Amino acid sequence: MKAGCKIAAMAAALMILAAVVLYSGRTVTAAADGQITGTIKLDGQAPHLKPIDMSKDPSCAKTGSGGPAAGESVVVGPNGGLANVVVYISQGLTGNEPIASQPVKIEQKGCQYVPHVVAINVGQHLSVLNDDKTAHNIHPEPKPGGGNIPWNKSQMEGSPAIDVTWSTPEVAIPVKCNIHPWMHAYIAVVKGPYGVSSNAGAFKLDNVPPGTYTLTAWHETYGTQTQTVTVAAGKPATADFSFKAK
Amino acid sequence: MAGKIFAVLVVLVTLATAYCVIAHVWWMPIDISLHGPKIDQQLEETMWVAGLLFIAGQIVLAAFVFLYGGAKSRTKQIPGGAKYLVIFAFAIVGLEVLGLSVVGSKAWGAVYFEAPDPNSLHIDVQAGQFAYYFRYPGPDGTFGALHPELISEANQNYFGLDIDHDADAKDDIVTAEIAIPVNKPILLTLHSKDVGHSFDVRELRVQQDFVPGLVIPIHFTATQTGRFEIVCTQLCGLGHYNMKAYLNVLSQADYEEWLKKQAAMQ
Amino acid sequence: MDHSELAVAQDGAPVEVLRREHGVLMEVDPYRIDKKKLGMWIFIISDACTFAAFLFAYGYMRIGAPVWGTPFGLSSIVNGVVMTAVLLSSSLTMLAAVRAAQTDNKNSAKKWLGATMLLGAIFAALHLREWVRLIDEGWRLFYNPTGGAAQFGATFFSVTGLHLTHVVTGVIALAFVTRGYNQGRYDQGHVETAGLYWHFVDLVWMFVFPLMYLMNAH
Amino acid sequence: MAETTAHAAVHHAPPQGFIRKYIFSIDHKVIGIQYTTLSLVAAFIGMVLSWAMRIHLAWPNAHIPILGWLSPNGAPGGVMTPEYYLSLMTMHGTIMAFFVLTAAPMAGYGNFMLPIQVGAADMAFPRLNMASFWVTFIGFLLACATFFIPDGPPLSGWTAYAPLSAVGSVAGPGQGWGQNLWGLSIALFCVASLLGSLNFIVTTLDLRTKGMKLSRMALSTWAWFINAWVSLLAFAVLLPTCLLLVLDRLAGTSFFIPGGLVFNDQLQPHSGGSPLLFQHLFWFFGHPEVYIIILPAFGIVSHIMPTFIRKPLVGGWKVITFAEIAVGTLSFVVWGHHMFVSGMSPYMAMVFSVPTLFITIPSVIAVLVWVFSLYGANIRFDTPLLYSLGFISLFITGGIGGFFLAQPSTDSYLHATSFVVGHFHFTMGLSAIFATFAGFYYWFPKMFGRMLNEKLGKLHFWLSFIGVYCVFITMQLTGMTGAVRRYSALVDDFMVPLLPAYRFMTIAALLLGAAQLIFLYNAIWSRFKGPKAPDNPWGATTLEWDTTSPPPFDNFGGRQLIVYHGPMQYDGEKSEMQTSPAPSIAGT
Repeated sequence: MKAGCKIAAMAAALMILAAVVLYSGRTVTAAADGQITGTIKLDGQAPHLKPIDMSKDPSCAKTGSGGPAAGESVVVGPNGGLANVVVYISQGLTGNEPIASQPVKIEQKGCQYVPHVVAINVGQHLSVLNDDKTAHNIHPEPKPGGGNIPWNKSQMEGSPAIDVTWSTPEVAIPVKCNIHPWMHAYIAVVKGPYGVSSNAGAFKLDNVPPGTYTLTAWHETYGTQTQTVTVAAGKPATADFSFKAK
Repeated sequence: MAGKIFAVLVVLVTLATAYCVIAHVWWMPIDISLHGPKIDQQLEETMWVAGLLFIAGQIVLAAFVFLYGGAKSRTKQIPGGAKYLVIFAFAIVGLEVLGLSVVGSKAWGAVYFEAPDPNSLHIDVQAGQFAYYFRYPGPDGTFGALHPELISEANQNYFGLDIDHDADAKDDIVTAEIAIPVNKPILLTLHSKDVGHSFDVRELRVQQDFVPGLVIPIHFTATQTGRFEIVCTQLCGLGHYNMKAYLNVLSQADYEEWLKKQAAMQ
Repeated sequence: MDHSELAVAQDGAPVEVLRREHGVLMEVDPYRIDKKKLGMWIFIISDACTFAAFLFAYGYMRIGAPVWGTPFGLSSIVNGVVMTAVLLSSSLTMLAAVRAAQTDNKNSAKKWLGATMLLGAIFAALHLREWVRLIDEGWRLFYNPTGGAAQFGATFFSVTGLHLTHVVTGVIALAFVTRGYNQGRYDQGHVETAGLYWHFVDLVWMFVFPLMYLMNAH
Repeated sequence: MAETTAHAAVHHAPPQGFIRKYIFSIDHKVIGIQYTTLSLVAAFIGMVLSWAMRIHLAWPNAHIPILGWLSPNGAPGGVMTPEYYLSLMTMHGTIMAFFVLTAAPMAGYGNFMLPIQVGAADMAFPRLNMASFWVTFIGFLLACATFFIPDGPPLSGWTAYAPLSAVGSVAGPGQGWGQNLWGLSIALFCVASLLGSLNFIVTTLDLRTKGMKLSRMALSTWAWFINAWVSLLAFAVLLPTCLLLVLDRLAGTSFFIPGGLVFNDQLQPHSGGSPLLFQHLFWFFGHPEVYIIILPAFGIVSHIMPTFIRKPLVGGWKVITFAEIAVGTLSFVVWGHHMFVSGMSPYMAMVFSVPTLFITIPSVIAVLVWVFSLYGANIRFDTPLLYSLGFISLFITGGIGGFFLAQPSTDSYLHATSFVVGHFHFTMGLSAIFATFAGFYYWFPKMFGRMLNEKLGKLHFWLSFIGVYCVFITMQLTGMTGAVRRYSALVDDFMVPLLPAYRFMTIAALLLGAAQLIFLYNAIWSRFKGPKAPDNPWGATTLEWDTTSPPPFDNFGGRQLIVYHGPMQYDGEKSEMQTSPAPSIAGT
């Protein structure tokens, strides 16, 4: 009887060990995959954006940087780099891509969403935090009938983070706060690797297995662009996009 | 015993209430509008009339309960019976309410029956879940047309102005707070983009609902400078309690300065 | 199911009217009417308020609308007039049924009740034909195919729908009353009460027809 | 006699079996107890909701784990969200106004007592009576069900102003199926009230025993009778209002939704509707509704007082009854005073203001009758009377606020402030509750055959009376600052200084609520363990005290009742039953 227990315990331990090795092996191979990098530029003059007047809620006005905050629908970096562009693989995926395990965070800070645009995998956790001394309501509005469910929830000062996942790819779900009507964010729900361009316009997609892909870049004002990119094993590929100012 | 306790309690409540009213523990804020004193006066008069009735009612109730608690074999009715009570109700209360109606209609009429001054400064106000936005006509003095389908809060087009095609709209100044010059007649047109809201400035003694589908004009003149809160008093959804804006009553010079600054930010 | 009876006291000069309910003597009102009938009157008062609220909403919408839909041509008005005539005659047949029941002429009462039900059914059929025509033309509760106010469909279908529900309910109720009357479970009082309801439905139509049809003829 | 009892048995045999006897019973007494119990349950739910609201108002960011456990959605981590506060507020108002204040004093006591007070064996239409209870019950279940659907209860207030309540979930949380269920629940409540009113009217007119002339009816019967007429007309208008609202929500009509509305940057497909139409229809019901709530209270207090002051009311049955009729009639022409600042024509405001002010005259007459009846009385301070006196005091206090709200000029300042909330809690809320308590303490021995504990009853009264004034006088007076109602937290600069007053109200409200546990304990304990009640413990004169406690199935055991005089045959220790042929002792 005792011996039986021991054997069972050892077998279980072995199986766990095997699972761990297999799992970590997978990560190791994934790390050996390729990478796609690039920059996104705005071709032409960025539009004039009206600054945001937050005087409606004094607690927002206080946390701001003194002057009115800048509008966020087009953010252009020093060298014409276009920020807040989501880059993802729209074709060529095998469908077995792992889901990123780290939760994506959106913070509500100074009555703005930080970051303004996030990308996220289907099934990856999204965590929404409120750092402000006021209440916000988070109101994502996915396309009706698209599979993602709209919701609208307030988050009081000091409330725990809201944790959600999305079930269907959708680029991009607009998010707004009705209490502070200027607050907007976008959640791009995609499968496989993704990246969001920085203020300089730079983006990076990690863990891309070798192959040929259609890469799509999406911007809230300028829409989408695609291009084909081939990734060889262990070699970073590059893809640059340029959006034309309206 | 129970009767005596009850009487004492009623008297205590009455005195406490009267104290709170007389000492203005909670009272109206300062009055900064031209029409406001009429409303305040009406409120004071009503307070006297109603307050006296309140005190008289409670004290008489307490007194009777105090006095007639003992066991008696016979009871008696009030001399004259119900006749005097009914006469009292009709005569005193009737006169009172008649008086209040007449005087009150004057106060009401002074605010709502008068046409706005033709030289009023016209400002357009839009309420939506859960913020107010204000619009000044700009140098051309004309408001641009509203296109609800163009409303985009993400792009800060709160009113749905067609700036690219509408010359009237191009110079409209849209602001998140309202500033008005002191002692100048103001005409506001209130419209809502979604549900019912309200425009309530306590110091102005102005409260008016926004009714979706209607454009409601209100007019007033502010007589003191300062910064006052505009609050929403019509339940409009989850952010109702947090829906507000500020009214800045400025001197003419300050107002022009302010407007220039706002125009620069468009 | 409760039973009331009138009895005359035999004890002398001032003849006293007595009434029994559950076997005990009841106070008699100078205006007293049978409780079924009284109940129906009260229901009618309340139901009239409900119709009034619907018609008030209709008037409010109509006055407020810049362009109001007027979909009824001659054929619809003729149809409406026929419906009105059918409903009015059904009131007459109902009257005859009540009269027959009061004189205990059971067979005649049954015939007249049957005629009333038939006319009610014809009314409902004509009404539905009108509805089908409007729906074919594209009118909906929320849509006006002619481009005017969408409230025409909303008010027309809801007001006439409410009335139609009353007519259909009435026909079904009459069927029950006729059966019960035939089996002897119900008496002439039931027939009379059903008649009250039927006349009320007819009366409502006298408001609905001019307001909903005649005013919306082009 | 033998023949009459046999007759009675044929038509109204006592039912056999538990279900026919206690659940689907057509006995008006069982139905009355069912209504009373439903209201009691509803009242406790409504009170718990108000506790949660008050706690949130006083400590909006407090973590209260039990709240998070009760509603993980509405209070994630124990911090209540503003939308959940508004949902609780809406359901507090709905449950209290409809299922407690409208149901208990009218449908609860009225069903039990009205047939007995007129000397009938049952209501005119017992099956209809059963139907009206069960329809109310389903309505109540629908209202409660809103707490268990994902979207949560509606948040547009008990007034459900369109278009917030009509456009659907684009307008925010609480506007999905919760609002639909709300509309259906209230529509069912309307149907039940209409059936109930019809039954009350016919019973009063047609089933009075011999000698029970209208002038000899108990004053509570009079009030229920008048009130039945008011509800008959008012609920007949709320029913279509709810139906149109549900049509707007589900069928895409635009009765109450104008064109050009934009939610979340999306233009809505509606056009041409009018939010003011909703307000007119709602308040045409809504203002009579507050009298529907208070008229039975008038009746109960007028019925109870003579028993304990041992003398008739001043002016007999006539003055108080005509005052009630005047109140009921005028209530239909004053609804516009809810809409002074709603964009209605300012001339219409004047039209509605005058009758609103004049409705105070019959109300003042009623108050004068009660107060001046105490003159020269021989007051016995039993709990029912204490509650009646409390009712008078609260009604005076609340009624005074009406002077301010009836005038458009002063209302334009006080509208939507906590002054209004205090005012209506005094008048239609607590006054009616106090009268309901008075009725409960008065009729409990008759309904259940057991006496309530008098000491606990008095303790309950003292705590409730003090508690009510602490909460609602503070509420009403803070309204003078313009403190806005229906706010889930104090964020406006001028409202932040009111926080101590709000906290005081919260603590007082919690204590007031705790005092109700005394009542609950008293009621439950006495129901089973209280001393047996005599037939007529208070020395009263009306017919319900002329039978056993509780009354037999046919109310009087087949006895022929003949009524010889009105209900107020009191003079000091002396009193005469209505059925006693002895000469009248007090003239009425």
